[in-house]
Amino acid sequence: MTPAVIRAESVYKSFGRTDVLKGIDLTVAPGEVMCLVGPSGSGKSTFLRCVNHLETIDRGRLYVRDELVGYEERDGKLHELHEKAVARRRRGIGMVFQRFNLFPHMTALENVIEAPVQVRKVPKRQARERGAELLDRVGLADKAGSYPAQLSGGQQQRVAIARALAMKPELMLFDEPTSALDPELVGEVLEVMRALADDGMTMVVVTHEMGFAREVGDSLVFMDDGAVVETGPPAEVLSDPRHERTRAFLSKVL
Amino acid sequence: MTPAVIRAESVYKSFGRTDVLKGIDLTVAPGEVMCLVGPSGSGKSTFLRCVNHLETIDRGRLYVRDELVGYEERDGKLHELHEKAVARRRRGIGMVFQRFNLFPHMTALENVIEAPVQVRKVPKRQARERGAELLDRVGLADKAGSYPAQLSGGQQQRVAIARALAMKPELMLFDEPTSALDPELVGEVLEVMRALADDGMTMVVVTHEMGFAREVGDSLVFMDDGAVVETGPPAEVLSDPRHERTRAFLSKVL
Amino acid sequence: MTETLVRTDSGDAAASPRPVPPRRPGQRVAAVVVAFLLVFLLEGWITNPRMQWGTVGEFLFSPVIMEGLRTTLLLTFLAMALGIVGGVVLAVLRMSANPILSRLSWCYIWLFRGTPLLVQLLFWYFLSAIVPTIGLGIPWGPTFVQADTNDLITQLAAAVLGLGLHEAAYMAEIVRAGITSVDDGQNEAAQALGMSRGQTLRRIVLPQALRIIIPPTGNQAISMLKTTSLVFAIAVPELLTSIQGIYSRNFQQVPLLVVACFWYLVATSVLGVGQYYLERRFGRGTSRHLPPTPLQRLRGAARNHRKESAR
Amino acid sequence: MTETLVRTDSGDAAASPRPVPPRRPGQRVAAVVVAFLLVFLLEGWITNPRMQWGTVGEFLFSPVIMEGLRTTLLLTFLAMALGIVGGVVLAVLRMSANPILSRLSWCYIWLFRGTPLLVQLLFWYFLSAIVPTIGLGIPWGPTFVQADTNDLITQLAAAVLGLGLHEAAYMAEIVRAGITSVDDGQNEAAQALGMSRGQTLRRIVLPQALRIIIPPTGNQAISMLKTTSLVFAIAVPELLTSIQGIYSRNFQQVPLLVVACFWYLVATSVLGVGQYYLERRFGRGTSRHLPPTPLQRLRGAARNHRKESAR
Amino acid sequence: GGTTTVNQSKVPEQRVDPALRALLPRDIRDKGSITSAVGNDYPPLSLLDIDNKTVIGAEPDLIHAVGQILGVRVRLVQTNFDSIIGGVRSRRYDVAIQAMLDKKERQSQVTFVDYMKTSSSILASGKAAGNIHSLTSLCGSQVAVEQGTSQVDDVAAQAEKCAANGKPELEKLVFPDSVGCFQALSTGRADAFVGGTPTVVYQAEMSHGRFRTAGEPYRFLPYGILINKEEPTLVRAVRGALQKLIDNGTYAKILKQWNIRSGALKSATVNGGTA
Ligand SMILES: Nc1ncnc2c1ncn2[C@@H]1O[C@H](COP(=O)(O)OP(=O)(O)OP(=O)(O)O)[C@@H](O)[C@H]1O
Ligand SMILES: Nc1ncnc2c1ncn2[C@@H]1O[C@H](COP(=O)(O)OP(=O)(O)OP(=O)(O)O)[C@@H](O)[C@H]1O
Ligand SMILES: [Mg+2]
Ligand SMILES: [Mg+2]
Repeated sequence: MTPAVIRAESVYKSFGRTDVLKGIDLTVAPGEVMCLVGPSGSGKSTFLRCVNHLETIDRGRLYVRDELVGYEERDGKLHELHEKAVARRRRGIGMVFQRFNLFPHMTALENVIEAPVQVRKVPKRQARERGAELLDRVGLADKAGSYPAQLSGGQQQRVAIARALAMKPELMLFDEPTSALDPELVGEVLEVMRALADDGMTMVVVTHEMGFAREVGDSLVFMDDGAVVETGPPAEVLSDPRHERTRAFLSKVL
Repeated sequence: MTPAVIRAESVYKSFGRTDVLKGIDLTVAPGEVMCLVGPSGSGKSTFLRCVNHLETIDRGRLYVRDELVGYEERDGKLHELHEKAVARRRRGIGMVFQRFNLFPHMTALENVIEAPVQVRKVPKRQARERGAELLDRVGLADKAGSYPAQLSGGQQQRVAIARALAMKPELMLFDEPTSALDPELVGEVLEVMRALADDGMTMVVVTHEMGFAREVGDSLVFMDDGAVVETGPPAEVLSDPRHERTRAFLSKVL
Repeated sequence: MTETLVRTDSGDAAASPRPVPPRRPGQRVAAVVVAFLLVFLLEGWITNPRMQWGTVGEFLFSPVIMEGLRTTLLLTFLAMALGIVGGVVLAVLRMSANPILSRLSWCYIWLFRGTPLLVQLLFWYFLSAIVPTIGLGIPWGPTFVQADTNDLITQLAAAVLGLGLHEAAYMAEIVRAGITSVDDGQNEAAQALGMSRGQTLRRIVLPQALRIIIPPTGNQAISMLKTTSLVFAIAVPELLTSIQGIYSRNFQQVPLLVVACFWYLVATSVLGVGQYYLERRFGRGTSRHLPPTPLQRLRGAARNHRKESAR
Repeated sequence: MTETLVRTDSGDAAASPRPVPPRRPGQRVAAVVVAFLLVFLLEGWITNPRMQWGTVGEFLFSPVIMEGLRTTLLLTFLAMALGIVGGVVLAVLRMSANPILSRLSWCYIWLFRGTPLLVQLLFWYFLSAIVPTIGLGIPWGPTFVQADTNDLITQLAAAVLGLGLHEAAYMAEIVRAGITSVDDGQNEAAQALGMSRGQTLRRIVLPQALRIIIPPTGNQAISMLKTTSLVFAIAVPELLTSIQGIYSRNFQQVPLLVVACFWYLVATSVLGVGQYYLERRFGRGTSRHLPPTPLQRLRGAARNHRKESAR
Repeated sequence: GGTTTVNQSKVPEQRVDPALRALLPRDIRDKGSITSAVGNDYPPLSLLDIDNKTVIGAEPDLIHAVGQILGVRVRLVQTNFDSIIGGVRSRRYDVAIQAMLDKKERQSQVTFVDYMKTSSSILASGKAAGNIHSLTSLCGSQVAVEQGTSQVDDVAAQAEKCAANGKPELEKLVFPDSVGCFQALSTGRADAFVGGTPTVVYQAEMSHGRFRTAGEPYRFLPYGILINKEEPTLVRAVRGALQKLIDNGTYAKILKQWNIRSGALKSATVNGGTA
């Protein structure tokens, strides 16, 4: 069996006195598309951020490709890694944010090649070529020279996806990638994600788009109040939720 | 026949070289709930802003309650009104924005009473009483002392509605009031709007929520590229659009 | 695929140990070196006989210096008040739709920021050399009321006018940046509620702009505290020039400048505390919780300390 | 209910007249009054015999003044460069997670903002009074290399050190405000891409912070232009003090101060133009279209004018 | 406003001279006082008293005595250089007495009533004293001078001479006040100071041997009381009063009291400076 891409074991996380994650156990297999749904404040974003070590965890173990995220285990204790080592591990993980977070002072192409050139030290010419390819792949070949402010929300989010892909990640994390978009523009972004899933990319997607989850997702995880409530194939969970809380939530969103 | 609340006659508006409104003709009767739908950039927001004179119009006539918006007609010419007069006419029109635009440095109650106290010179005590009533009406009686940053999006939008209602408007304009909200929170705001409609308030609502349009709207106007393409009872337009463009748009959004 | 795993060897989750923060030996070494250097410098400074600590003590509270300090504080206060009010007016004019007002404000800022403060101070003080009497009347026509310029513009008035009008030009740019930073939606929301432009500015825009305006204004106030020493050019003796006067007589420059530093540091610190609380006050509503005040933090630390030692 | 109406009496829509902007008689009157007053003042100023315009012309380009101007510009440039670099470093330290570094930076800012620049200048210049020789060695231990403080810190070095290190404390606050203003999402996005903290700062955060940092830095640069005159305390003659030197000899104070104003205004204006273009450069991407440069505006106006007159 | 002080001096009380008083401009007579700008950092001509507020010295004594003869009180305002000329010309100050040399080029701006002659001297640091005897021997040294004094020109001229004669460079350091000059001298930033003889002598005595006068005093020029050019009668009044002080011996007493041994005038001149 190939190792799981993500393996979370009783992950705990609190901010001050609020416990946000209360023992998350999850495994994501290579090539799997996992959809994470749940009410606001249930800790979905926090979990995603822990996977990328944008947040430290308090207790438990979180492995990406069998390596501890942001820590090293010595003498049975977890030691936080140094910034450089954390950055190195992060390169294999692409993240797409709800609010795009494109670099506003750079054109679309510059956004895409920034990390390869700065972090991976790819020669600029080569990076530009590959950047153009990626922009083409997300349907924005003609927008390479535009600044983010000159792009629609859907186009911005697609640039953000291209930017994450430029680092050749083996895992992509999406945090509500379409919820800041006008209903009309949602389609373009989901289309790109669907193509990515078809290519075999391992993905964790926090979303409210149940249609996408049903069609593209391999598994659906319902979280509430910092814990995993229900988990299973999307079609099953969506049509016949076992838990009361899942049912109540789905009735509001669908 | 009672006079129309809004009467637009070939309203034209352009920003620099872009023509945004290309001859809008519309009438809104008292008590009517009109839903405005259309693709992004079709000029929906701009029209709403013209009704409130947040934008000047270039040509045509726009009446609210048989008074020209922001202008005075003398010798067959339109003369722009002075700031004070414009402000006076605006008081009868409430507006709710997509991004709420609550005043962040004031509590919910202070947001609601600000305009009555400053503009209508209502005594503070009286304003507070009525403000509390209004917050109660939108289901936020217990949040009077909270700052906007401490409220969820749905709660913020409801405070914004209460704030607009505090000026006792006879016309309410809603510009995509739910599109910045998480899907779960949309319901609360639509509920408040529905109640408002049931009370007989005249409303113009720009929205992508077709369910709301069908259930609450008296009429639905489909705009594209600065012009009104199709108009009619919501059920009719939604189920059997006459124009190709309407059909194409609805297929994406529904 | 999505089964739940619990690693047995790591034991109960709640009992699994908290991660250990990384050691940063570089930082520790740096800290020690810095502390060492500081002590070395401080030791050298304090024990240096040239510091003449006795003289410092002797002059620290002497009446002349106290009076200079009072003048400095008074001038700073008045000039900053004039500067802030003037700055707000200029910024609003600068952003007004009226091109005449906007250009006028631009010219003012250009002129008052661009010429040396010394010249401006001398200008107000010696206005009478150019305009011996100030009168109210019609230009090129009859004059109704008139007064001797030297009587009208006292020494203090000249100082405050010079400092304040100069400061207003700088404050105008700061206020403008603050106003620009307030989201346009705020303006629109207020206007949609029927508020006039003045009301919108006063009640909605300015209170929010303050968050951006206060920190650079703090910079300006601290700067003003020291800039006031220029008013000696028009014979107003304040803190620094009083001290210069003393050491020009007894030549004990070093200890007297230490006295100057002491008082300026005290004044700056007081201003800093004031700024902290002002920022806190106008940051209201921008985050979910207000940060604790230093006092509250102190109390909290004391509480924790008690807890720790009770173990 | 929602039928389409076309008012017949207003004729074809495209032909309906454009609205007339409101008249503002108050504004017109104000404009005329202001213009009138300006002309009155200007007339009085230019024709005033005390201005001695001949003397102004005589000294405007005199070598001493040109040299003073050069010193002023050089000092301003060096001190601002040191101040900006120092300010960035201090701001970054101040915001670092390391409490020692953060506190150290706080202390620096407190000390250098809080003491008079005069003292700091004198300190560097007369360092040898306290430390006659500067050596490299072990504290309380042997010294390896050592040099005369007066040789090591030249007059210019003392001036630049004094002005620059003082400025750094002010710039630190400005840079900090700028960095804080950059959306946190930018930091996270960069980190998620595997960029180090240094890369994030240099490539992502600072370029965006510049938009906020530039305007107050312009204020500071203009201020510095004039603050350089304080280096006179350590016998470095710059523009203003060269001019003071001249009028202290011939007593022609007014025309010589006019010369000073002239050059400061020129320098300020040049700085202002530079700032405009810098702001434009770093405002890239914040709006859909860049505003036209003044040059472009001029050309556009000329084009419109030609069109108008061609009718 | 300002720092107005009344000087308790040991100078004999003067009697009012009605004829001279009659020359005073009407507004001064009405006010009953004249305002005089004074310095406070040029001992022994002007310095601050032990209270750090009152200005004392030869100049305050002289102007007070002048005031007594004219029958008016004297308000002293401590100023720095920048406000003196403007102050006199805008009538903020009626007169100014602040160790100002009466020089030709200045006479087009104000009128001087000369009250004593001064010369320039060189003060050298102990280290450099051996090599410095005159202006010519200053080549190759760093020389401090005070802004606005005629010694600035002397040293500048000497610097040019040094350069012309191929001697080592003379570096001129202009400081805003004499404190800066002496500080530079004592920290080794400067080797010599060129200034008015009274100050140089005073400092040499005060320094307990760290500084020494070098060479002989040179070039005698009058110090003048500054008066607005448009007030010829005030000029005559002040000149007359000063002449009376010289005649009745008070003038000599004042100079002696402040240890000024050279430069006394026989008669008070108006714009007597010819250099
Ligand atoms: N930095 C922080 N400091 C304090 N509390 C935080 C922080 N980040 C998140 N929280 C809290 O943690 C909880 C979970 O937040 P999280 O963003 O993970 O929820 P979510 O499931 O992503 O919700 P949403 O759908 O609204 O994005 C919330 O109650 C939130 O207020
Ligand atoms: N102030 C402005 N300056 C220039 N162009 C503008 C301005 N405001 C709006 N526009 C342009 O006018 C067009 C119509 O904008 P409007 O906001 O009315 O569309 P909309 O129908 O509300 O779209 P959306 O659904 O995206 O809100 C757009 O192309 C927009 O770019
Ligand atoms: Mg989230
Ligand atoms: Mg819109």
